[in-house]
Amino acid sequence: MDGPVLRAQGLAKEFRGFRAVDGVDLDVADGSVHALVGPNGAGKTTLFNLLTGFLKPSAGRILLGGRDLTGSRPEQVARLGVARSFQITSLFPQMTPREHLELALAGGTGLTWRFWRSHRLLDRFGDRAMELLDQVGLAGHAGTPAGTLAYGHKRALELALALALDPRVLLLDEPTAGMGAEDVERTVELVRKVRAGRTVVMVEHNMSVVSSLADRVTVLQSGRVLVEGPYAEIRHDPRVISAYLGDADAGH
Amino acid sequence: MLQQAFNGLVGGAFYALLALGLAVIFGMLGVVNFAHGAFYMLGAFGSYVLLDSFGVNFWAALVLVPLLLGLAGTVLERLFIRRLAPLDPLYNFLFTFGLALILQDLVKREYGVQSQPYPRPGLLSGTVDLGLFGYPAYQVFVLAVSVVVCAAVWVVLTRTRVGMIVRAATERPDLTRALGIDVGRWVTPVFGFGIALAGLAGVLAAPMRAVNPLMGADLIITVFAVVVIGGLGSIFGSVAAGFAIGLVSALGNLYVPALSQTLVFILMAAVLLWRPAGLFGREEALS
Amino acid sequence: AGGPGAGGGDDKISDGKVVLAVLNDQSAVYADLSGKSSVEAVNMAVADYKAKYGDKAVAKDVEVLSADHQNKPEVANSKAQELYDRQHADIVLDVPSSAAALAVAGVAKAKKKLFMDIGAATTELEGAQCNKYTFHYGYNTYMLAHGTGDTVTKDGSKNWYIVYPDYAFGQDMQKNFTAAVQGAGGKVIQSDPAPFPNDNFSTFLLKAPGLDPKPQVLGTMQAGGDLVNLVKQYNEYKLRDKGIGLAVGLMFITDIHSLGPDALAGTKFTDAWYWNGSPGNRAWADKFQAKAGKRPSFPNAANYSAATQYLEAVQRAGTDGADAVIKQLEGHKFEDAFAQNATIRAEDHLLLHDVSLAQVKPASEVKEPWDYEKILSTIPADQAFQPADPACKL
Amino acid sequence: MPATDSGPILSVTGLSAWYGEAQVLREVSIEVGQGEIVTLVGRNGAGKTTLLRCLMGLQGRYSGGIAFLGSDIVRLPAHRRARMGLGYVPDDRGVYSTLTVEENLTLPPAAGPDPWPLARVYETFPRLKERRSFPGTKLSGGEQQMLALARVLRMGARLLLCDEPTEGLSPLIVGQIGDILREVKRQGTTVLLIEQNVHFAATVADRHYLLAEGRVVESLRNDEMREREHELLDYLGI
Amino acid sequence: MILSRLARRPLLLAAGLVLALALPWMIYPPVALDMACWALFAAALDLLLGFTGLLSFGHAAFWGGSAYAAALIAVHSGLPFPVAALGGAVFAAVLALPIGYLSVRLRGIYFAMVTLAFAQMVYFVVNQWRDLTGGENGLQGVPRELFGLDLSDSFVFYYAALPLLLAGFVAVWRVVRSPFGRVLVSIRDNPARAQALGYPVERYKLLAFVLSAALSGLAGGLFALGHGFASLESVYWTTSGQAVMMVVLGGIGTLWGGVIGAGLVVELNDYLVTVGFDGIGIVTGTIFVIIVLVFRRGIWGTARDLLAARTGRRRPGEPGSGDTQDGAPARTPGVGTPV
Ligand SMILES: Nc1ncnc2c1ncn2[C@@H]1O[C@H](COP(=O)(O)OP(=O)(O)OP(=O)(O)O)[C@@H](O)[C@H]1O
Ligand SMILES: Nc1ncnc2c1ncn2[C@@H]1O[C@H](COP(=O)(O)OP(=O)(O)OP(=O)(O)O)[C@@H](O)[C@H]1O
Ligand SMILES: [Mg+2]
Ligand SMILES: [Mg+2]
Repeated sequence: MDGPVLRAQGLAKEFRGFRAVDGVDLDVADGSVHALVGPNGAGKTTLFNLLTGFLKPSAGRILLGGRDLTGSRPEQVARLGVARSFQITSLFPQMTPREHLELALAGGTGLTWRFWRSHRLLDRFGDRAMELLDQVGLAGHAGTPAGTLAYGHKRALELALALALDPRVLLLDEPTAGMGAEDVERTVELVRKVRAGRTVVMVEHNMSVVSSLADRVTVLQSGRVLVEGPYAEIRHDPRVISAYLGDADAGH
Repeated sequence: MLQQAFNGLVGGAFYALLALGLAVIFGMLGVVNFAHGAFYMLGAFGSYVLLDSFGVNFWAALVLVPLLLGLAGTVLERLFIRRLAPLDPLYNFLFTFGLALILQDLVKREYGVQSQPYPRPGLLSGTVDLGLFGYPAYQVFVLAVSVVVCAAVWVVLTRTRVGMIVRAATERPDLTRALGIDVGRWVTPVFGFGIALAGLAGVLAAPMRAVNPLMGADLIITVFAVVVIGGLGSIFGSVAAGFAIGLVSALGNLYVPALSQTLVFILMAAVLLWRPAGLFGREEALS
Repeated sequence: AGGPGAGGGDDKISDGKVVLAVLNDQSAVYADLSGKSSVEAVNMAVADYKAKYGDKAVAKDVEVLSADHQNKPEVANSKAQELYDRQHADIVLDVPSSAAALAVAGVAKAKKKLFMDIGAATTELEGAQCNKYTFHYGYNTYMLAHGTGDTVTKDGSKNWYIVYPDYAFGQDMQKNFTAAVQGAGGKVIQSDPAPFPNDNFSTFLLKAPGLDPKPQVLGTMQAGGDLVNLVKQYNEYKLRDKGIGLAVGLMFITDIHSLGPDALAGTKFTDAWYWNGSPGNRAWADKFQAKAGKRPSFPNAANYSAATQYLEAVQRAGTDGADAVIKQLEGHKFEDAFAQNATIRAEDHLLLHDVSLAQVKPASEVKEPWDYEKILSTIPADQAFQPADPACKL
Repeated sequence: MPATDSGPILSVTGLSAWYGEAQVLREVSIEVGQGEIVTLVGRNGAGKTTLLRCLMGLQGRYSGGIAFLGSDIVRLPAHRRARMGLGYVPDDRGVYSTLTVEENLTLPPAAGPDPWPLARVYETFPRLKERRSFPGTKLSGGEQQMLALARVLRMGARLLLCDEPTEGLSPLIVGQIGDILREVKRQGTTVLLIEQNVHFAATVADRHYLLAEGRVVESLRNDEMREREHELLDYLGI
Repeated sequence: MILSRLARRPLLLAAGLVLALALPWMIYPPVALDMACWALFAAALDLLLGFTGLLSFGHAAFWGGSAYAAALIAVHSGLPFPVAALGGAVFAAVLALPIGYLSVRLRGIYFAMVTLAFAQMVYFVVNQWRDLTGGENGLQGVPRELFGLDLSDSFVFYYAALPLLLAGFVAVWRVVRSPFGRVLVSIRDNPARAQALGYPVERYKLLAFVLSAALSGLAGGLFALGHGFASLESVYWTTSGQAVMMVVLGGIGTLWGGVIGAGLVVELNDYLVTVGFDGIGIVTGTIFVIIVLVFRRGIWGTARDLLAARTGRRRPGEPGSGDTQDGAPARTPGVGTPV
């Protein structure tokens, strides 16, 4: 783990006078798994949206490697190697998982501008697509329209899509939300597998997932960084306990 | 000049009333009513028929015609609009497009394309002294009615439960039902009301504009542009833009007659460039 | 539909019969003015022809077809082709609206069959786009503008304010009108283009009294619904009381009906034909009403006349061959229920005839339905129309 | 096996449901007693959400019997069911984007003997009070979840149908939700809960139904659940 | 089953080709030409409506704009008609750039209204700019010739224009079934997702808009050349409405549905005009409304579904009802039905 690959400096976002993100400095070390936790409404998703270009920051800068990403559009950010999954499932209801992945894989190639070629051109991504589906346990549903998948499967597809972009930085917004324990396990395994060679930033409320995956944890509250450190450290931090974990740790 | 400006406001009064009806129906039901122009035409024709065949005068028509058209709108919503509501809003747009064709041609078959005569109400045939200048009483009346109606509607829809319930029903009909609200009971009258507004504009137009089956067809496109400028979905924006466009086109006629036909559309392009959701529009307009 | 006709095995008549096709707007803006009622007028012409010549008629078997062009030039174009080709029409009649008329003129030229246009106002038909097979019957922008502009100015209204719709017809009218006014010693203080279509003319109406010098007449070149809008608003603003009269470039009797005569009382305009303009007109109008159930508009009468003159020409030529018939029509002088003192000018195939300067009666003087006009004077044929345009080469 | 004396408030018999040709519920029968908290657990796709949709009258095609408060409601439209006291918290939270937070809360009419006043809602969820004039969907995911729950509490529904109400909530709030559920239970409200988080389910529920492939495969009291936890987890693949 | 599918396509294609060749023998040639041009127009519009989820109510601007451009080229340059037609298509594409640039940022219904308004603006410009366009008289006397060959007979012109029209159809088909077409469909269904996958959504939509405009332009140019004039009617909003009607009648997102719709509408119009029924809007409007209300997949789509049900193959139903799951971009999953 060397220097930071993704940095936010003084990042802020204001919605009609309400500061959802309020001067966040964040350094995500290259190759690390970095968890963002915090109470509901702390600004985690908003921070994600800022980092991925879905929202324009009111103030502050975003750097990827040394490159300034501030103000880039979502597709540019994706192109530069920052992929995200959505907290709220967001798929193409009439396309099959396999088609989803082919599309994701073709994204960077420029092939998709070729309106004069056959769509068979995309078949070359078929093998890789199946590989990815297999990884997230969806191989059996490769041909089912995504709109009719059960929720857990949709989540898995979300993850596979983010992976397909082969990103340097993978941003996962609550990847295990709504999953049964078995799927959670599998997802944890998966993230462990795919983190090799890339950096993962995840928002997660499931502390067992955080503890088993995260190298570093940033706790946000009211749009600001409350504490940052390894999980083992922050879990005992009284501020984190009172603001977020609570003493009756219901999860486990 | 001042008089020209006032004059623009009167022209704007029609845009505003029509835009208001469109915005109410759109804001509450998510339906862009292509047939709005046709209902405006029916409003004018309604008052003509009432006068011609039943001897009903302008003042009675002013109440009766919107009421009847509102009723027709209610039936329309019950029978058709509702079935399409769960689908993409474009289906209702297409439906009302077809409806507009039908209504227009039905009237055309019955009454022909020539304009029908409609006299100004005697009470309003004089001139009102507005201090700086005199102005035809009827036009002052039109402006006043339009302003009062627009303001009243705005208050009801933003400050009362009615608006809230209908917005909810529009956004997620199933869920709203599951929360204990009988969606149909609310949405239907709102649609009827929007149509009644178009009818009202039509009645107001009858004494001062040509009453023929085509009177609404082109007007509605301009009103679309008006609503886009104001920000579709924003009732306030639509009404404000209605008056503003009336003003601008009056002055446009005066100073740049060559551009007068395209002025509204040029304005629309400029607004879109600057604020793609319209002046008062919500972001939902954007992709 | 060809085949050996039962009556006429005569090879001078193509397909054994003479086919007249009325192609006009039966469903859009001109439907009330002409439309199906003109078909009735043509039927009357045929009946009169048969009655007149009986056994001696060259055209024994005459068929009248009709088609709707919906006021769309594309439809007019296709329909005209179909009428000439498939339904063996020897002549197409009417075709209101300039775009449709010009489109059909092209077809007539290509098919070498006759076309007599009635409802179009454009002078292009006898100008740059004229052709041997096309005749223009009734009126045009020159006649409308000159009749009114010239007479009203000479009557003492020297200062004009002109408002015209900003499209081809309006632009033509404005040009011709201005020329007429100036030719009669008047002055056009200002002319403003208005959007088309338009339902709000208040800008112009408010502006009028403030012009320097104050105009004596407002000349409006609007037509149809726009005209109705403008006149309604002219009355709202009480311009007549402010000393500004109203002259209208193109007005049909249906427009007066729409507005009610009082709205227009006193307005002067040029009319190609008025049903109650003379005892002769009236007699024909009564006959027409018996058939069609309404008073004839001028295109109704013009269609009757055109069909009659065509059949007469066939009679004279002894054949329905287009070239022979055209030879009979060119330079022909005649009088009928529609046209007085009439000549079909050989140079450009424009019908020259006497037209009237009309004035709208106030409601108090209206004695029967559709009794709206008072004829002030007759403009003789040779002054009513423009000289032949050298651009026209048949 | 109803656990309480007052008899079932809800009883479902032989419920089957379809999406198109695919049957997703097969002859499901469950009972919920007055004042109970009952959870439905099962893998993704087991049919839990579909069951709630049937109860609420939102499912397109289904058959079977549903009795609520002793009367058959199968033929009632959704809004009538809600008025009888069914409160629904959908799995996607069902927050309106065109309404503000406060409008989201005050939209549904009161539907039970004991609706919460707005002040109490705000006291319990101060976060909502802070954001009350914002459009509903501008709330964070967790906040939306709170809003959906708060909404049915404000209605004063007799039977809450909650589809994964703790999904995406911070441990602190999950704890609070547990408190709230226990609290409403104390006041006599009944809760039917879909829950993936078995640990959480065990802290609040009296009984559990296990669903697999559209069938009820097991029904357990909470203490049984704890005893057999490992066996069940294996079975469910949890 | 794969085999039968493989066999079916060439069969359908052959049938279509035979029909295209035989058309002027079966119906009156000018009407056949109208049909073919409108069919291409409808297919080009469906590219946008069915496959990108954008309802353009202003395509008259491109069809008519190209009609004038092609006519002007033919009148002033004397070039052979295919050059004029292609010139018209290029003009339409160029015109589509600024209009598309401003419009594609808007969603669904907003997009429809804005395109409608822009087209109306084009209409006014054409109407007013008389020196160039002939104003409401239209641009008359447009020559049709190919290397000195006079093609003013509709029958001959039909066959002369057919290769261009067929090329247009192939182009639409190719675009829909290209990698680009896949992206369009994904944008239609969930633009935010497409964006997150790295697709610049607006640029894709813009290209789709321009392509659709160019092909509509090709159709419009040939239409004008075929008639020998360009008329104001061609840029009027009713023309856009008519094209939309054809697409919906045939079936949105079915591509060939538009062809059926065009055939039907043109034939129906021709019939009604011939019998002199003066309420064409009543008839076409009623049919249209019924299709929208009851047979939402249009004629082609419904027929295909019936066929599929017969042969036991099912298509996935439209998932979700009024309530969508995606929180971010509330509703508008596109009008399209599955391809
Ligand atoms: N577009 C917006 N407009 C207004 N307020 C917003 C908008 N998006 C987010 N917010 C507000 O910003 C705050 C932070 O939201 P965010 O979604 O980032 O929270 P979060 O940390 O992801 O919470 P959760 O864990 O519940 O998902 C919330 O209070 C939310 O209401
Ligand atoms: N709209 C739909 N169309 C077709 N099939 C559907 C639809 N919604 C759900 N299904 C199918 O019905 C089955 C049951 O779905 P349901 O949503 O009830 O499961 P669940 O138990 O709630 O799962 P989860 O825990 O993932 O929410 C699943 O197999 C799913 O694929
Ligand atoms: Mg979040
Ligand atoms: Mg579920």
